[in-house]
Amino acid sequence: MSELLAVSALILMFSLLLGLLRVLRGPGPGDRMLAAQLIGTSGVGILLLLGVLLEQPALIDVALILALLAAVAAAAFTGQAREAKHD
Amino acid sequence: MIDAVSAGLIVLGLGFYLAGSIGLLRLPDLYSRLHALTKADNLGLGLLTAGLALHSQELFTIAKLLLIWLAVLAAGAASAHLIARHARRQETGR
Amino acid sequence: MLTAQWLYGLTGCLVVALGLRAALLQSALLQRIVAVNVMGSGVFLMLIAVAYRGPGVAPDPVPHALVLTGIVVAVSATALALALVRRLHAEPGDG
Amino acid sequence: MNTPSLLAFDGLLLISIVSLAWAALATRDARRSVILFMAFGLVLALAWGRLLAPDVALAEAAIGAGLSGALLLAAVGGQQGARSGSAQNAGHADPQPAVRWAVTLLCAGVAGILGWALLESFDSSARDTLAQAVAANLASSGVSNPVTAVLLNFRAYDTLLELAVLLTAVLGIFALGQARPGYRFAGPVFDSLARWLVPLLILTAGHLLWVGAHAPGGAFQAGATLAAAAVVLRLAGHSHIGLPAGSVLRLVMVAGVAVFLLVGVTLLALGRPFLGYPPAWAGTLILVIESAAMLSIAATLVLAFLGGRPQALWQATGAAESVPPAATATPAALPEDSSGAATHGVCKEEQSRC
Repeated sequence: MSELLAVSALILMFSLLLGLLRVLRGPGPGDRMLAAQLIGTSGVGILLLLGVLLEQPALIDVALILALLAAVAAAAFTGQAREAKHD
Repeated sequence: MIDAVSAGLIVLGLGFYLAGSIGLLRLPDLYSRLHALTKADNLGLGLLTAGLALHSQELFTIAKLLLIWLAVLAAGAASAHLIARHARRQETGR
Repeated sequence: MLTAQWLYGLTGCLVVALGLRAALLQSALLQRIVAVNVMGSGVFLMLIAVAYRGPGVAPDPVPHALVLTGIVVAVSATALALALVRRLHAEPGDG
Repeated sequence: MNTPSLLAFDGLLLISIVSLAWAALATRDARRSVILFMAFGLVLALAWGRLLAPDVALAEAAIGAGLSGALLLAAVGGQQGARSGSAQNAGHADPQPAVRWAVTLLCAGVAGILGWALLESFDSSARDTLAQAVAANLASSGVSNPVTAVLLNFRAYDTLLELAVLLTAVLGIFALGQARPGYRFAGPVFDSLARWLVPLLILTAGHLLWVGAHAPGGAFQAGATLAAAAVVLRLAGHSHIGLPAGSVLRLVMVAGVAVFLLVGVTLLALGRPFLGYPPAWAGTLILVIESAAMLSIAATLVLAFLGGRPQALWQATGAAESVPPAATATPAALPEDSSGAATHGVCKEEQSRC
């Protein structure tokens, strides 16, 4: 089972890296933000897997906080863009 | 038996994750990429948490796993909406 | 012996160097603040790597406590720096 | 456990850390740099989890995802709003190639020295002394989470002074001017999300504070999570974000330092060393100090996010001097109630913007 978890974490990390490519490539800020969102979801999955694999149940709490705050970045991003336009 | 089901769920979840990432890379524009993220990714996490929940003995942990999935689901929907609206406003110059 | 600790530790050194370089070379103030933050994260990475004792072994809690306080101090220092930048740009007659 | 797949995982994680750091620092576009920095913070949280530092991962998640990203993005928005900023920056010429090379060499040298020191420390026999000292005295510290024991007991001086540093930073921010104007209503979708996120975040903060004694968590993580709840409210466009007004806010700001000092001085008066808790009382005292510290940390982080003196602090004190007491009672009573006051705040904000 632990081997499956380790390989799963590796695959999710690979998926995160693919998202990273989109963050680096863009082209627009919206694309970057979207990819950052995907990185967040992959990160939540990785933390859950690591929590079981490394016997660190507290990592579930870390994943929970990341999940609860996952929309903050997008809201801050679109909020500030409109604020800037308003000025 | 439970191990096999849980492993199956996790592997299936990983498939959706990968599909989402590849979609994010390959699809041509922002709006279609939104699709890739919100559909596949959330299903991926859902299957993953289901697979891990089968292993957990504690009810509190299972509840937290469920909450994580719901929170990501809601956040994914909300931020996809915000990003799409932002992009449309930029295009139409409003 | 433990591959992970020196892999992460040396990456920390590299991140410190990247941050330091950008902090010295960037002219935009906001990017300099980001650079200092990246540098700090590199130091944190080094400290956590020093604390690591391998899988299944309890790590050293003292560097963890240091990094924990460091993260909170870094964010408040960042906020102060950003407020200074904002004030600088808001000064009348500056263009 | 040290399987090849875990090693490959480490490799990919480290590649993403370095490439994000590089990309965040190489770009000239401030917003791009900030988004990349936020992703960098998230990947770091994974590294903390991987290196068995869940306490640090909790703080990084709450601060990286909730506070510093929103803080930096707001600063980018402000800068792009006031075009003068970028014009001023453009005035500085880029450093000469020779200077760039010299700086790069210098930084490579610094990295080399750091790496050498690090590798030396891995071999050092003194490396485990502190960890052993903590483990030997953990039983008498009043808590079983070693990180909390270090923060609130063995090195309580550090934490006390750190709270003072936070307070000083916020006072410095206050000295620089008024808070940024509020965000506009983020739309019904995010607002309804915020309505159930905020109670959950407050619950999570309470949970983290409580479990901090025996599991990863504590005042810093709880305070940062509480502050993130306020950031969510602010982003949703609410003007009341849970900060009390006037003198209550001042009290909350100093509560951490004050309770800490009070405990220390009381112990001193009872003939014990400063902050040297009696083992039987240590657990309770730590919880009391942590509760006060959590409130102070949350308040200072939120105030730091606002980037200046909040209106609440001003209005309430100004009103107390000039307006009859009946009028001052309302603003002080309102902010505690999150749902009712929040809707009220949205309407007010919308009107003033229109």
